[in-house]
Amino acid sequence: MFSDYSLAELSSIFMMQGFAGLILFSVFVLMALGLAIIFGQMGVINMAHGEFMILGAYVTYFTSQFFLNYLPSLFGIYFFIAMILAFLASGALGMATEWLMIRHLYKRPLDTLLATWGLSLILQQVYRSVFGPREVGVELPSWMMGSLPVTDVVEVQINGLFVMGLTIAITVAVALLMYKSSWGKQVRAVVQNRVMAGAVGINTEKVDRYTFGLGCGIAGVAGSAFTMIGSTGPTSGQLYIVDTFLVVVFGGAQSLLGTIASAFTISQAQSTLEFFLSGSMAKVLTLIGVVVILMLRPQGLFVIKVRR
Amino acid sequence: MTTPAPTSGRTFFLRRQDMIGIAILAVLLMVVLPLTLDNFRLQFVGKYLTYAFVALGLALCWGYAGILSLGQGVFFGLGGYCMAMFLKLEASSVENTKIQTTPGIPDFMDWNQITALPWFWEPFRSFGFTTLAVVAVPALFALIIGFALFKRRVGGVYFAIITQALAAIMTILIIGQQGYTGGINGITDLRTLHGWDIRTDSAKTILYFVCVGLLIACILLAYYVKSSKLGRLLVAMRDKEDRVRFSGYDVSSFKIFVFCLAASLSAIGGAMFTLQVGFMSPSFVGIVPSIEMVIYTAVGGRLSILGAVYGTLVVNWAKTSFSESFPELWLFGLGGLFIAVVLIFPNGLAGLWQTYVAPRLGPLFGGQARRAAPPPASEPVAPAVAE
Amino acid sequence: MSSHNDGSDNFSSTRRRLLKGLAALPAAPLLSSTALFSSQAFAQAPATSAVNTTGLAVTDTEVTVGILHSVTGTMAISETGSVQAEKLAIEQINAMGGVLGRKIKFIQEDGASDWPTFAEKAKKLLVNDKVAAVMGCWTSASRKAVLPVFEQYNGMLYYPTFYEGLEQSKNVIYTGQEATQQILAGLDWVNKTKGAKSFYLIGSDYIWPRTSMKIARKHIEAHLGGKVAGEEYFPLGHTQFNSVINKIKLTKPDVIYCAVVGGSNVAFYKQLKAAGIDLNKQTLLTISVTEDEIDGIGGDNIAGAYSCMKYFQSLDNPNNKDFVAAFKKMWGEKTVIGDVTQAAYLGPWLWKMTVEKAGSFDVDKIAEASPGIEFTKAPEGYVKIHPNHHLWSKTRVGQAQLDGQFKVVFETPDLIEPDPFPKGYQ
Amino acid sequence: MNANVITDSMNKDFVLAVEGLTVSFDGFKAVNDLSFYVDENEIRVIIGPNGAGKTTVLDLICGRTRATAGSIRFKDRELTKMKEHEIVRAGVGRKFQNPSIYEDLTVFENLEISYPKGRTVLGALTFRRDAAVKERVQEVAETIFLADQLDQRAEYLSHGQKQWLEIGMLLIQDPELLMLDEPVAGMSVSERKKTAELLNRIIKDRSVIVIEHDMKFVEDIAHKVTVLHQGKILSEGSMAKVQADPKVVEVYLGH
Repeated sequence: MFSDYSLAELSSIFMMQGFAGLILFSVFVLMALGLAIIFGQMGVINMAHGEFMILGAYVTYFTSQFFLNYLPSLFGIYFFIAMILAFLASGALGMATEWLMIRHLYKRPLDTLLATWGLSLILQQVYRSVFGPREVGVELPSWMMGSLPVTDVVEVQINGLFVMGLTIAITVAVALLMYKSSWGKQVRAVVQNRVMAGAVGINTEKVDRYTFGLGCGIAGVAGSAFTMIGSTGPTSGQLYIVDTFLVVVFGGAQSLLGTIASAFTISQAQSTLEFFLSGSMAKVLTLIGVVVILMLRPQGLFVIKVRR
Repeated sequence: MTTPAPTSGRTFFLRRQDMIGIAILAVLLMVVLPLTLDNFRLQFVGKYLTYAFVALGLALCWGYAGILSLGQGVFFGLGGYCMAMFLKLEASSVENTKIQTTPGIPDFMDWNQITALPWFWEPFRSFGFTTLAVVAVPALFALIIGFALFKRRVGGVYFAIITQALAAIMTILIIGQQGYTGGINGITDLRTLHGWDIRTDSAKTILYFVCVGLLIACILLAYYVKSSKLGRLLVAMRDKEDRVRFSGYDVSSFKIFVFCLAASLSAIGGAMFTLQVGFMSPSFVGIVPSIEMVIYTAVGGRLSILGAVYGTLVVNWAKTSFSESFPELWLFGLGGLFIAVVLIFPNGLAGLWQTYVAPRLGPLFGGQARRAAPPPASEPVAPAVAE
Repeated sequence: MSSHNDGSDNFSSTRRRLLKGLAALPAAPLLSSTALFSSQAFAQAPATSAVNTTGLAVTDTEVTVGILHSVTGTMAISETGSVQAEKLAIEQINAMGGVLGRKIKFIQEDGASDWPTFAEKAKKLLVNDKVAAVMGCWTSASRKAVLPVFEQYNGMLYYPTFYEGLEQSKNVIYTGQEATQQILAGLDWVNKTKGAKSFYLIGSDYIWPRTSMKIARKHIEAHLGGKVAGEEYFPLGHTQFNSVINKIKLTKPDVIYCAVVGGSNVAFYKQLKAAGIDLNKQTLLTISVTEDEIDGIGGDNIAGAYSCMKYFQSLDNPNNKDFVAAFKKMWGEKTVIGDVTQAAYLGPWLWKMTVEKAGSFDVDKIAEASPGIEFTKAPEGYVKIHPNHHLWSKTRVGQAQLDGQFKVVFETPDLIEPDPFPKGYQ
Repeated sequence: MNANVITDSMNKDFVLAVEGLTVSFDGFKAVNDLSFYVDENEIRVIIGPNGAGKTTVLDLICGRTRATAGSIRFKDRELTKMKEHEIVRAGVGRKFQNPSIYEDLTVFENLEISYPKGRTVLGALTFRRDAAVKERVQEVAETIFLADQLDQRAEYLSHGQKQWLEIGMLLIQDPELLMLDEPVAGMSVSERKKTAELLNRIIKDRSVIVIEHDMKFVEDIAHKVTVLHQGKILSEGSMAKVQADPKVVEVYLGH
């Protein structure tokens, strides 16, 4: 298929595809970070992850409506406020969920899967009853739309750049939190030895609650960011769940670096395949590839070999 | 799991209370329901019972062996599609399809410019082959997956997520390859089985009894497996996999077996579904129906074989009647059920029965032993991936 | 249309009278003209035994129909409008005195976006409730699932969605357009006015987009002398379109021809805009975006794109003005009305007129009487039922505006004949 | 490995010959070039401070962990390449540090599951609880002092009884090499005595490797003691010899 294009065009293709892949990569990382914390650090399978994301998206929608109606002059910056609100809303719901439901189930990981699936059904119906069954369109400030021309053909999307920047910022923040702060040490201590962590005076219940809240809060931010590129409706969250889990599992559940590497691998594979094949087949091949690699290397890409 | 004293009375492989339980279920399904329900409602029950096959398989696979598959819909679908292919070919006789560009092939193929029957459809002209394929194709598929995953010691959460991905892959494939599969519409408009019109009320009643018969047979099979040494090994593996391995057992082969068995049971259900409902579509294959099927088993009590059947009936009956009266509330109900069955009554109906009803019924029903289930706190927390 | 609403009040008062005793009926002349009409209808109501020989749910005062759409699940987004339109039509018909002197009562069932549930509920409506007709279904898959049920139990389905064709049944009236009606005129228009020769086809991966694209491709290649620059399908719910957008940028087609549905739609247009593709410069013609979809996509993301439908909310004719006003009065100012919603609105009306023509609720007689039924008050203008149970209708091209409405830029001069099994396009 | 060809003839007398065994986890050598030999009917006790690699050695022998280098020969069969269940079937039984029994099953069923028949899928499906099985279970139950508890659910046993039950589950398979990881942990003094007695009784037909911390118990049972330190052998020989070894004293007391 390359014979139809000139060399210049080919280099443009690769640049644009590379950029498309990077956007997809950022999207995957954003989706997976929250889950990687919850699943990787706590062992909880949160099937309602997508619904936490959509909560963030709805919060963004309402913030935009509020600014449109009451503070139109500040509309240009509403998105930042919306993201903070989305984080708080999803995080708060996450902590409530942990308190009411998850904390009773730490010894039964498969049961968390069923319970959170139930939660996701309930949340979907809540969204439908409260916000209506139709998708809502989130209006963006004009500076976030459009693209910057690089060459005649190559252009980079501003919202793509924004998502990438956000992804980097959140990833760095999470990494610092998990690996540098004392709170992060507590989380990792609880993960490694709950009893011992409790014995040395760490309030494990509190750590659990805040960890879960943090994961859900990040999901909320991700949902907020996705209003730029995707749809916001009661069932939109379900679109993400399989991809998200595969990214986390493929990366090796407990490693943040693994999650990022796996998001990178899967996104590049998918966006490259999409260019050469039709969208459906690209998706199928990517999924099959991930499953086959997981069969060969069930522990995921990055996992520290430990002695038992 | 119900741990009979080694000397307790059992005939062949069934304990007395099991036999009574099966007999009650058989009477309920074969006599009570057909006499009390009109044709219309009875056909609903027939449809629900096809899901009970899946739930039965999950009780063995998940309840006993601790392998949670979120892809049982794939097997239900494979079985259903095998049967649907046979029926579709019979419905696509040359004279029925003479308006098509290529008469004699299924209508959706004609719409997709396929001019000859694909090779893998060809054997489904034979009913014998179809019957075999209904069980064998899903079992083979499960064998491949099971072999690849269990030999690599993938289990627990990881297995659940991978099977979920498989369900997603399968759905996209079926929808995308519509020339060969009927796409999102599925294979519809199935009419006759060897000239016997399966759409009539009398045919549906007969199919209902066939379905019940098969279900009872599968229940007996499940009881046999459960009461055999293999059944005890499954429980042993679930709780102490390493101990079983270091007692000289090839653990993976047992997991593969039970996974294949569950897949075949699901497939039988799928085939009966196609026969009774008259079509098969990818909407049974995906993630959502697959997880919903898990809830049937969970509601029945994940360790109870008969509970799986009752759980299926109760959830589906609730779904139908609930959504007739309060369509908006059904998802709340279903979601709440998922949470309740995990948090409040983890042993499901069987657990409730055992705690509240059985003790009052006295020894005839096996007192505390019947459909007993240990608290699920002992569910494996072992690392999913063993190195 | 406002007179209908007045009539509604009068009607209910009439009904209260009726309940008090039929003796009150002669007093009707005191009421408004609409009410007069309705009371006359009551007075003339033929005996139930004569109009209902097959045991349908018809009494001396009431006739029951079914509404069968998804209220829950992923399809609820799309089907809500249809439910609203059908309820509006039923209310208006009742206000005018009902059908053969009988008030329409409806039983609503939820298909829950799940095809077997549709089949189950269809059976319930036909077998248990014995409804005289069903307004319902949206996706092809749900229609395919219920079709055998309707044929087996001899029910009547009014199906509102534009769809892929390749079907015709005695038991279904298709009030939306079949694929050739919708597609060919739009392609001709874009070819003529924009000089379009190369087309990039993008669709969701299921039967309707694939069949539509097949027809479009044949028409482009055989009749327009154009070429297809690319053809792509994405799984339902797909949200990442950057790769295909890159391909579009490289192949620079004259027209992006688009049949992406559901949540994917939103992602597609947002990403198209973000990628700097200005739809006022790059022609995009879609067959899957109505006013309903724009609600979710956002007017500013899709402004400039062309959509090919038989109905737009902005159609300028008296029928439509009345319809839009009545719809908004019943369902709120903010609601929008898309092509399918209007087609769904036609269902109860066509059924009413057919019943009156046949003088019977019997399904066989309705199926027979349907061809030739004309509806002059249709919001889209004028429709007529073809012997193949589809509708003669015009096709229009609208350009999406910032406010989420379409500006109609083209309308076929004549009604287009429905052709569900088009020769040369299969 | 290459050394095996030469040492083959020498190995004949040993039940187990471990040579040059090494395993590393991300560069950390938990077991480093370890070699030792176990005779027929010998009770070998492995001692050493925490983290010396004792449990890892057992893991390596029974196949739970794969060796990075070296060989493990059991009656002239190379174990490093065999699957876990094959190693068990070859005659190596292993008890875990924490009693690993099936708590939901009865003592009888625990022993029955371990009975070396019906080990394939088909075999397990058709396995019958015949007289031979019952007799053998009874016999083993008596050996492990649990004959009265056969119908008891295993979870209700005392900690010491659970340890015995697990030993019994190995005995029913009649292994030629029995490996016990801390068999008397959590036992009362009298139970320890009984366990020592038990071990001395069952040694007739087999060899036993024991990991233990309790020196009194080690003295009671050990024919030979191997002291591990940082994945290497620090000292080996009779209890008396080992106890006198200054290196051992330094490791145990110097830390």
